[in-house]
Amino acid sequence: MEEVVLNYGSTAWMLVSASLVLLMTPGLALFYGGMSRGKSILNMMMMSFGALAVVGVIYVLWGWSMSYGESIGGIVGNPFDQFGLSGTIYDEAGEFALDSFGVPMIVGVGFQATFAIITVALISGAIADRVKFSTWLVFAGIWATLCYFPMAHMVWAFPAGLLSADGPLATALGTNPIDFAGGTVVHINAGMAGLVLALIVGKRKGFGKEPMKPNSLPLVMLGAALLWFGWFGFNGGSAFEANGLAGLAWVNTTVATCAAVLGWLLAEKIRNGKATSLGAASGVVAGLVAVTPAAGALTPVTSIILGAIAGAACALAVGLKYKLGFDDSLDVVGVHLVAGLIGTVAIGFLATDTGLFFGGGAGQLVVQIIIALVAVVFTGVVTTVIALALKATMGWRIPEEDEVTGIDQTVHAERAYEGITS
Amino acid sequence: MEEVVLNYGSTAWMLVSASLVLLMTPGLALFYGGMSRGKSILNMMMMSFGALAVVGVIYVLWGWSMSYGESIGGIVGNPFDQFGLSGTIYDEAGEFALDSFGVPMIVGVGFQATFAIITVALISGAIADRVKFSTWLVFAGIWATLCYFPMAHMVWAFPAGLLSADGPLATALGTNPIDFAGGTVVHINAGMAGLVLALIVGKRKGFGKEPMKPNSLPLVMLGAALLWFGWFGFNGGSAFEANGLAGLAWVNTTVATCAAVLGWLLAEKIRNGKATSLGAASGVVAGLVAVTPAAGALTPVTSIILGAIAGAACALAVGLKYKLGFDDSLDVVGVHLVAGLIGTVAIGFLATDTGLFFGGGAGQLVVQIIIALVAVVFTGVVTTVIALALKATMGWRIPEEDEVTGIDQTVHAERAYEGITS
Amino acid sequence: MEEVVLNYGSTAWMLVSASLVLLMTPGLALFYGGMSRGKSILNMMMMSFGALAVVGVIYVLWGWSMSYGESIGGIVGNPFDQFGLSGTIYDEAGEFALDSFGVPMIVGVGFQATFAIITVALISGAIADRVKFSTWLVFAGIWATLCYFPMAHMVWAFPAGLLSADGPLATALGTNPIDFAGGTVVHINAGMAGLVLALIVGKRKGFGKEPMKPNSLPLVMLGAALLWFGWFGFNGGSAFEANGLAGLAWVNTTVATCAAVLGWLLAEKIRNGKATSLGAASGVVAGLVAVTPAAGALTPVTSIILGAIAGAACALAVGLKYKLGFDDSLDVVGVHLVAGLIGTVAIGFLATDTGLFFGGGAGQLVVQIIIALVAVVFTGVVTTVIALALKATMGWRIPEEDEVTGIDQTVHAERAYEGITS
Amino acid sequence: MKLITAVIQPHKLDEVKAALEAAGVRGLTVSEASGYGRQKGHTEVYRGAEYTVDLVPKVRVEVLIEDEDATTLTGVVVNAAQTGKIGDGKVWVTAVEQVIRVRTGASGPDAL
Amino acid sequence: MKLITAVIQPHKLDEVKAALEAAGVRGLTVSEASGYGRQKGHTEVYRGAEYTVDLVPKVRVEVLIEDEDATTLTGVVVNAAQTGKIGDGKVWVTAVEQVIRVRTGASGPDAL
Amino acid sequence: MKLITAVIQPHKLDEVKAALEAAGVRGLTVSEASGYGRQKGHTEVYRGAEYTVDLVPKVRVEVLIEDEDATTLTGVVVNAAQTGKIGDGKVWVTAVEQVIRVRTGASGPDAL
Ligand SMILES: Nc1ncnc2c1ncn2[C@@H]1O[C@H](COP(=O)(O)OP(=O)(O)O)[C@@H](O)[C@H]1O
Ligand SMILES: Nc1ncnc2c1ncn2[C@@H]1O[C@H](COP(=O)(O)OP(=O)(O)O)[C@@H](O)[C@H]1O
Ligand SMILES: Nc1ncnc2c1ncn2[C@@H]1O[C@H](COP(=O)(O)OP(=O)(O)O)[C@@H](O)[C@H]1O
Repeated sequence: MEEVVLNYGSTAWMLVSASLVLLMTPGLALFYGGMSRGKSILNMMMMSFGALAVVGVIYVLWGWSMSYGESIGGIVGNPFDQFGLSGTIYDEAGEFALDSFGVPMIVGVGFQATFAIITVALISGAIADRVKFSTWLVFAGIWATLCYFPMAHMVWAFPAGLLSADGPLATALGTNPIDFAGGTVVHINAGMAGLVLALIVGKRKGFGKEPMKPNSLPLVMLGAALLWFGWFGFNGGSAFEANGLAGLAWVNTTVATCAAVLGWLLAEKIRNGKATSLGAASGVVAGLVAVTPAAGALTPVTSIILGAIAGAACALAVGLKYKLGFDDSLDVVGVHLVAGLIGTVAIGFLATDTGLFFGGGAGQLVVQIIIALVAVVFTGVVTTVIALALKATMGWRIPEEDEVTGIDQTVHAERAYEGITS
Repeated sequence: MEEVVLNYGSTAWMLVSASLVLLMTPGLALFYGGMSRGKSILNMMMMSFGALAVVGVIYVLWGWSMSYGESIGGIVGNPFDQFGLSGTIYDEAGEFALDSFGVPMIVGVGFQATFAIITVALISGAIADRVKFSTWLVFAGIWATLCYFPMAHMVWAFPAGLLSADGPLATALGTNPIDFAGGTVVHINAGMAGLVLALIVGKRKGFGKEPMKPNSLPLVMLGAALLWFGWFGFNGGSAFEANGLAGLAWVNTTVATCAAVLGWLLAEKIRNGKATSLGAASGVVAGLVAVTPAAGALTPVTSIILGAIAGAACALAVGLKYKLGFDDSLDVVGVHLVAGLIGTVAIGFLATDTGLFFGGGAGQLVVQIIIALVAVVFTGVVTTVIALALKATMGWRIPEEDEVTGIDQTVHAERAYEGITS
Repeated sequence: MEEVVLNYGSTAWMLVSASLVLLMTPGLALFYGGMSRGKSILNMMMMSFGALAVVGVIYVLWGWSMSYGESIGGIVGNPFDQFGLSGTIYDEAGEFALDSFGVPMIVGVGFQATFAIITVALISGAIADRVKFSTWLVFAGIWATLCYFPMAHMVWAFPAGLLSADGPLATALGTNPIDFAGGTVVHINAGMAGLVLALIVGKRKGFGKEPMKPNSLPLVMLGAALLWFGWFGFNGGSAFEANGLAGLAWVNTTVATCAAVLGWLLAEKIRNGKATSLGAASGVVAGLVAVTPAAGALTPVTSIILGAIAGAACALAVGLKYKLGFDDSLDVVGVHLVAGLIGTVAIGFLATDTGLFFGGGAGQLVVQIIIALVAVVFTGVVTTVIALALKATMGWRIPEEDEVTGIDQTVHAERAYEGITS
Repeated sequence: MKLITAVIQPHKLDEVKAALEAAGVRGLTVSEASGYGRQKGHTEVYRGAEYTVDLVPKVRVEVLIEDEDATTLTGVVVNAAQTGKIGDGKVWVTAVEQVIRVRTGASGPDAL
Repeated sequence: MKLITAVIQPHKLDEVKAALEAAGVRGLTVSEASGYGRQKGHTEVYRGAEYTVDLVPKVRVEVLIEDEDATTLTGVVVNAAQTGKIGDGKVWVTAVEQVIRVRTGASGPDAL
Repeated sequence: MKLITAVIQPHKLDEVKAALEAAGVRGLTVSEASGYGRQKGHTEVYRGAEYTVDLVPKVRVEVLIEDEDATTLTGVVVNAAQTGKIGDGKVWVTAVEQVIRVRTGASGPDAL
């Protein structure tokens, strides 16, 4: 076997990718902060920053080990196997251990940590303006541990993970599931958790009656821009090398997102007569989410198709919460769950070699539907248990009076902007 | 001939550069959004996001092929040659095709797409606050197709392109024109198009009478910062390798920009008594624009000289629109056209080996003036035709009442910030 | 001796790192701008942009040469040795000269320039809202020349520099001091200079009586996010290669920062009952500062410990200015000096091989304390001399009436935001 | 005609609006304000320093009404805005000599 | 003296200002407000949901004038602010007992 | 009771507040405004163009007081707000028919 040597170029790319994905979480803080009402901007941003702080710390303690450590039944890694990254960083010679691409393992740890962080932060949009900050921080730690790390293990710890390439499911069905950069682990996972929390935490006072418009659309667009920028690390970095595949993922990510913006704006224009900037920003995210699992498996042209569909579909989906009556405040379900499902399943049709439309038969489609369903069910159940346990113990909601006055003032003793009274 | 192998390091750098340049367009959205009036921030930002969406999609469909496909008379590439990137991504062996630097072609596609996008977006500043969003989107697609792709082909498709290195003009004159990263293709092109549109679209109600001050200077400065950051990919990436030339371009870009800020502030201080933050932000852009064609051809010291001149010159140039009476709302002409011309022509004097001041004779100067003029004339003519055609068909202006009320509300049904009424 | 060849991958990483660190200064402008009062946002941002412009230009003129040129007694480099980068960029063969890692020297120049810039900009937070812009610009140039370049030389020009690895001090004590990315040169240096200036410039009108709350906490958090993102270049780039050490620095930087956020929020929660977003943003910076000198010398687990301590300690330290009565307006002392000292000294306890807690004896601790003290004394003395000289000549303060009306209006003829009167 | 001006807690705006509407008022004008009064005694700790909070955010509501509704409607406003805590605000009534509806130019009680 | 208060559409501010200036008024004070009235019936669809829009942005203009100018100047304001659409706003007049110019301390009509 | 309304320079707010407090006033309401008057003549150059500055930022202070304090307190406000430069602002006094403290429902001078 050829010895792996340090690949400086791929290492550079993975260092950059990790940095880009880390930036996504503050980007999300801005995106969500801008979408929330003026009296809860800071709390919204703090939910992202809080998730970042909590998950960042636990990832190096037990998160990596639960994701990639010795497998327990293909479901989760042993948290004690590489607790605190013991045995992860250095090889037996005391040199930095390398992965099969010649990239130091410690770089991979950083890269993977950023995925766990953003996934948890994404959920917060479903429960804006109304939850105790302490409950949120505890939820972040528990949910990452019981829901994210197992999902990451199942999909990415190959070949041990249940849903991984060459894993048990793939072997049984004879087809590898495709989830290039985390459609199941990140978006279906976060979107489904958001749905569960929205239902269990309950609605904001005034939901469905007051408009609750974004307090700052420039902040929303800035957030969307930083998310897009960071997503190049997310999808491009998921090639694990600085190579043509990374380039393909980069281009597919860009064009799918462009098409999704056009799709969303067109749907809005047709339905309401006006194309909004909130629509453009949301279209950005919808496109990015949809292309996440597919970025390495499509061509630029099929990526455009996927993006356009996802953009238009999410534009319609975000209105559902009013009809169905759950307060998914900032559209985590309408964007992440819906586009995550669309992207994951669309691979079954559009994948360049194995998709139904490209002569690959139905095998890919079936396996894609299965992994999507497993993710929905697994997350649904685990999140329900965690959320109900927290409801019974710490409680989720701040007092209604504090919610009306504004969570920024009542929970964080601050207001986002100071005017004349400063 | 030595076989080219994948250069991981340069590929990493080009992936990063593409990401950085993509970020410039949202950066521009913030820069322009902050400079516009409070009632048209979102429309301004949407013009950038809209250009991004439209040009991103068409670039992979026919843009790349028209820029780098089989040349039609040195003027433009054949759109059908590599339509939808067919034949671009993979080589005959089915591997990712590499360019001569060992970087996958698909990475280059991504990098070049971002240049097309930002160029179109730049133009929008000349016609702020007053144009139909649909007309703008259509213009973006047509202008990219008829004006940008041909210019890119002429300058960068070497040696076939008319103005390219070793191309027809260079051969005729015996001197290669120098346009390192796009002084002609991007800045003269966009600046000239802005001038034409400002003239054809006409002035805003109140132009020259009301101050129309920037609604948010922090947003302007943030935008300028993101532009600067992105420009490292723009200029540094134009070395196409992670090498000393990229480093030189990086340093020249930085010091020219620093000097331009000082130049602009000094000019303001002398003329009006105060150095403004809008001046600093504009100085950033002026310096970046001027050094764009020259970043590989100057030393850090000559870059400082170029930057200082460009900064001071643009500080004076932005006042011209009031004297000449065209409403180049956000100074696309005063900054991009002026600094683009200064940078392109200054190379004739300052280029390290071939400049007039460094013993190279007048040859370089002559060729630089010619490419600048060709760009001005070509863009001027093509843009005029497109703009008049759109005026006659879709029309450019929104109703005056909607302009006064604010284009954000009337066209996008939104306001940038929600206050007490949210 | 093996000939060094161009390392594309490390060059890519260093180009990126330089870009990231450059972005930190505008990031700081936002962080400080958001923390300042509404009437002095722009001036605060201009102090960062001004420092960037001035120091950027002088760095290539004499800064590099004074930092890394021929040593004058281990204290400072000869400014004329490589004035204007003469002899720096190319080797004798006219090729781009490479450093020992195979990265072009010119890339290193860019990287190092960004450190000088951010260090000077950091100081401005101590004297917000009240100083003449011209005095600040002059101070920036003089302080970089007389204080920063010598410190950089002493610590980083090895082995000639007094405090450098294998330098005079290290040889005398038999232990190399550890300052991975600039705890002494950047943070103790800037923090101490901030303290001196705050004392010499004096308090703002109303200090200690009016709340002087941040005008925009979203801007503060955005600034903190960009600082964090940029810091990956700062610490990760200080490995000078795209390797495992860079990866370790990356992970340590992230987890220390996460822990510092938790530490700060916990300290606040216990003391005041509420966890604030200003606390989270400040915790980000405190963690980043503390881990800066230590990022290559700790494990992720010891980094968490360091971060948590630094976060909590700075949360308490920022209140001191009210007790001691100096107007360090935006907490440069409380965060950069305090966390810089904590990080530098903590290495003596926590360094993986040489720390007191890990069997290394007291040698490392002693040497760390010495370099911290040298930095404090050197900067303290030099800054005092410069500040007093400027006080006697140009003067520091704007008229009190202008300070009360707002420095943005009176010095820059602008207001950050335009409302109804625009 | 009269003008009722009410300076109230911001989070009470919705209730005051609803109560006035229920009482038959067909229009009003709202603006942001800040105020101090007895509420000011209260101190806050922020970033390690203690401050006396001076001005706290309020909302000002203005309603033009007919003379005979003054007592009823001030009562409606006071009831809806009351929380019983310090800082609830003030309501005051002034005489208005003339009111004109811009759209039609109509004046007097018809313009309300 | 009298005080004219006008709550008008924001985009009409410039015209009202110009008209008053033309009519000899040498000063006025402007502030932001929002209001509802008949205009409120109107609903908006935003992001797939339908809302009754409550408060719409307005501008409040205040002008201190001499008693005898009241009728003329309210007419000037109404004319300049009128678009004929619902939501054009209200203008009202109140009596002022005393006016003082801060700079000089001068009071009465001289202070206007 | 009376209402003193003062439109003053923003940077004078603290002094006016302090002066009123010293004179025994226990509450007031503040809001943002912008105004023009004689100050407007002044022109500004910005980015190479010259403009007549129209509206400059002001602060509006409203204080409800007892009838007999009107003269004293307007004097207090004028003194504290005066810089002697154009643009110092206006102070005016109107009659108030009724004042109610929302918290208690108390009305009349007790509500101040
Ligand atoms: N004399 C006054 N003039 C004008 N406004 C006042 C006056 N006193 C109080 N206010 C307004 O009423 C608000 C509440 O008053 P405050 O004294 O704090 O509470 P309360 O009326 O419940 O005792 C203040 O914030 C201020 O806006
Ligand atoms: N009774 C009222 N008291 C105070 N302000 C009012 C009243 N009625 C209307 N307004 C103000 O006038 C504006 C326009 O009123 P509206 O009824 O919408 O239109 P119109 O007067 O043209 O019928 C409202 O937005 C509000 O600011
Ligand atoms: N007739 C008026 N009605 C209402 N407000 C006025 C009037 N005249 C002046 N003001 C207000 O007073 C402020 C100062 O007035 P100005 O004429 O500029 O200065 P001065 O009163 O010192 O001569 C103006 O900005 C405006 O807000």
